[in-house]
Amino acid sequence: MNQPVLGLFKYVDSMVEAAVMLKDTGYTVTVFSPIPLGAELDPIIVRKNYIKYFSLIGGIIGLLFGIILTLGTAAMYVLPRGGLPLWPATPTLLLTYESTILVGVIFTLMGFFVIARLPYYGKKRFYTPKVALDSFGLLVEDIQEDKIEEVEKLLHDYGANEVNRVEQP
Amino acid sequence: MSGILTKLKDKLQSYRVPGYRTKFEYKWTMVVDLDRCNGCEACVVACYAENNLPVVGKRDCDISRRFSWIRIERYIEGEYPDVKVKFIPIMCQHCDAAPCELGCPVYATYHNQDGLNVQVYNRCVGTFTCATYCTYDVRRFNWFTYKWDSPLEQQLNPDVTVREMGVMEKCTFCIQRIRVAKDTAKDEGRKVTDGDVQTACMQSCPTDAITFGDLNDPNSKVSKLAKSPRRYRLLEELNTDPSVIYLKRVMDEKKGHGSSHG
Amino acid sequence: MENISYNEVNEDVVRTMTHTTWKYWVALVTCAVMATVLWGGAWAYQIYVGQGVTGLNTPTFWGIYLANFVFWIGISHSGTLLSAILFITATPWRRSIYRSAEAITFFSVLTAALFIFVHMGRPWNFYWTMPYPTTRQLWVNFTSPIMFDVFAISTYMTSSVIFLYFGSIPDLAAVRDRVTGWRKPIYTYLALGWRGTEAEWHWLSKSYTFFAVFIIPLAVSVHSIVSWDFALSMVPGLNKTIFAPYFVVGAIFSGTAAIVTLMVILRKSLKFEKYITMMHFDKLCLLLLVMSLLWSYINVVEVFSDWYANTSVENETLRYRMFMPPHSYMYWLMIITNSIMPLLFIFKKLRTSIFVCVVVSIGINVGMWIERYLIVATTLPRKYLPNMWHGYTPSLIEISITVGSFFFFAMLFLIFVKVWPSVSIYEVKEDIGIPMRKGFKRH
Amino acid sequence: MKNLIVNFIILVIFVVTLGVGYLIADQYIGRAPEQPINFSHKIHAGTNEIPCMYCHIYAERAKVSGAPNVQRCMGCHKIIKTESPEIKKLAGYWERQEPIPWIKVHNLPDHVDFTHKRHIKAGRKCQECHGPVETMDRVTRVASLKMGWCLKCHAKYNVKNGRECWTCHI
Repeated sequence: MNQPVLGLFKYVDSMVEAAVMLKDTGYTVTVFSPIPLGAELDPIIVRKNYIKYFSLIGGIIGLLFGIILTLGTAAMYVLPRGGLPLWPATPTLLLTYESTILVGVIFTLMGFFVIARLPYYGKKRFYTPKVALDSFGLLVEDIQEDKIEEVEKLLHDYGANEVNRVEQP
Repeated sequence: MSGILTKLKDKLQSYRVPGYRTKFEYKWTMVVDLDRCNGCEACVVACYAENNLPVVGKRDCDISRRFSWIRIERYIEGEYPDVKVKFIPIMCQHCDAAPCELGCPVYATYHNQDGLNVQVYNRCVGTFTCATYCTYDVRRFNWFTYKWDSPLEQQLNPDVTVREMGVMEKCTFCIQRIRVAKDTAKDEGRKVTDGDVQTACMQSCPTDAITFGDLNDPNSKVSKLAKSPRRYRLLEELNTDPSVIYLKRVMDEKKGHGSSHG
Repeated sequence: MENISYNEVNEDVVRTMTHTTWKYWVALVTCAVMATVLWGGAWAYQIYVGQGVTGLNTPTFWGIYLANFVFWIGISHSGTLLSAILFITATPWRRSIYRSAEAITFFSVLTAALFIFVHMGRPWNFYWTMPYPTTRQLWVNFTSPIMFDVFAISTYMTSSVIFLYFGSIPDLAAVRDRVTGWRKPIYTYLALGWRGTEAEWHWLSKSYTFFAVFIIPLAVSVHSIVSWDFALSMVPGLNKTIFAPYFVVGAIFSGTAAIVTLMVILRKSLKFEKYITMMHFDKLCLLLLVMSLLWSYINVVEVFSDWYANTSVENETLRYRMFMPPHSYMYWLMIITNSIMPLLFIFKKLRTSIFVCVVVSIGINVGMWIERYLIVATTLPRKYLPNMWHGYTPSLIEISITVGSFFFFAMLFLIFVKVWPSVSIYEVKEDIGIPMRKGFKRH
Repeated sequence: MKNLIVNFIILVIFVVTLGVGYLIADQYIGRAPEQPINFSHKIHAGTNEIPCMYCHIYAERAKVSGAPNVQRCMGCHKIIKTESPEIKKLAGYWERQEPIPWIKVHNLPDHVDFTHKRHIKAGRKCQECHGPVETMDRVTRVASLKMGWCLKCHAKYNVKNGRECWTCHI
């Protein structure tokens, strides 16, 4: 069984240095932060943006939905009005535009939920309220029993204010 | 490929209203001869009786909530001795390119297969869009639940729906009479002929100013009247393509009196 | 903002949610009671008796309700502007005010959507306007501008709720950690199990960008569609191509003014002086000045093209609006509040004076309401056939519902500041900067 | 994960309920009020094979089918089965010169302009809408009489102007 270790840092750059060091050694590191960190985390991990595929698929589905809804139902209910053709272009475009955005937004939201694995109310995962305040947390996992103290020392050396052995999730 | 495209184009074209309106069996049209109209408002009364229109009372009349589907507009020109008074009865014009039909979100108003502009009372949700878009101000709204004092409820026409509160309504060209005429014609296995349908306003007009009939029938009275050089349609420049044709009043310009000479 | 610590932000925001003075309760109860009586009571009476209780009449079928509808939709554009446009252009000063602006968006769209039902003759049949399969085999008319409205507003409402909620997830997690008692399970549920890992932040910011990109064209289309309710008719004075940009500009104008007013109240009542600084008012007032000039330009263009066309019907509409009391008084008041008063903001001293900000921004909102009112109340009484001309005066019921809508909106906003972090915790922290060993690094 | 499954199941149940509701909303059956006289169509139209239009005389020439007047009932029942308690009730109405207060089973809203005549002339059987009346002791409604139900039939027989609103609503 592995014993995860958490280091709480006050400064981002010291945390990043520690994370790079630990990652190179072969541990799994997870960063917790109270604010979104963009370019600062580039040395640790670079992620691709998968959300855009969800948005694209949602947009296309919305487009098709709008076209089918307006044109299809207009063909089913042939009731002429106002001298317009059965399939007038402008309203179709307008409603398709709206449905594209609506389904696009909903798919983006679903994409976020799927990728970020939220909402999560299940079995307790590691979390400390301090990372929502002012501390940047570095959770180190996959440590062998005999290496724990070494990791703790390393975290201290890189300027962690607090180093805890956290409960096994 | 181009063959398919032409076919598709033809198919779409056939759904365009002007194209497929020509396939209508009937094209109900009303001709109003303004030279004959003397503004007696008998048509208005007849309409009230035929179509179950409520009498709204003084207060609502004051704030322009009269219920008459047909109204006589009076236009007075000139100073006292040289006064010209003109009347024009205005009812729903049953426009072929009606602006009101575009506005309704629920198809409560649309164009039917006889070329009539239709109002379906029980589908109406009362968004007022049709009335706002109407350029002739002919639509009427049921502001309240109107009641007929006893024994007046006995004279309600059973063929016409009594409208609920919150519903828009307008002149229907006496659709119930058209229906009866079509019903009889169908039983006898013929088309509706000229003179089968009389609208309430036409029936009651003492000077025969109003004529109603089928414009598709070249021998009908309206077809002949519609060729008159005095013919015009109300606000024709708006391209609403109305089904009501007015025959202009000819006045003696030199004398300036309201007398008419046909 | 460097002198604020991260902890302080959490404490300040959570304090506004947990510490309630009696003044708040007085305000909330007043708003709730007034909204119920003025809006709910009057509306119930109207539904029971009929639309006849309004001042509407045969040529003027649309009145103050439509004006209110357009006004509230206009207010809603504030949130979109501040959150979305300023987000994708990475403008730092949006951070402490955008959350409340998004709330304004949602609540005003809600109010506006209710006004559609208020103005309907048979509101209990409202679901007939929804395209869904029914056993009656009936359908909706997609050429109707009202149908565009149904689509646009439902899309806008959904998107703005998602936008508001989505941006608040990390803050709800922060609140969840601080609160106790009955609040704890609620916020635990709302926070969706947010932990603040790097992956979560990454996907959050990426998705947020997409929402921002989606919602900007949506907001523009929503108000264009609202303008087409009028502009697609043949009524002289309404059938104009300029209407869509006119409405969009007016919407952003009135929305920003509403933000200024509400920010002053929020700042005073919740003691947010640290976060909502004079700098914010300075920038917002500059924005107001720009929008005012734009609005004045389009207003002049509208009048100018009518005047130049010189048709009898257009001339009559202009004459009725600009020179015939009582509408002429309202028209010129609107010109003063919307075109002339915002010119005060040319001076930096006046831009940073709370008093001037409040007076001018309230003036702008009054002016913008008048604009919407005049659009319906001066065109429909003067349609083509002069025999049917008839003026329009709102009845007491209509005025009561109008006033009630403002209390309703205030009530929603008051509830909002207590249940939701009204200043974005994590973005204010971003504004403070990322803590590095050599001090804060700011974007 | 468990939560997700539970939520998903709830969603599926919701959607299925809506779908089933939509499908069965048309299938409303049942309205069978108790009539003032326990009249049996089974005896009259079934066993004795009296044609429908013998009593409902207006069906082929008017909008309404017409409940037969008391005289028409008495035309037979002066002689037939006069001792039965139900017929005695009928005789009571006849003596008092009162119409029988039948309760309408197939009741349409006022805004529907339905005409029996056109349907009979088009060759429709009474049973197509009213069900097998000749087997019913007490008349029961077998159709929903909703607009979708009407339109289904209009589509089936390809009625001219069958989907026009003003065909039925004026």
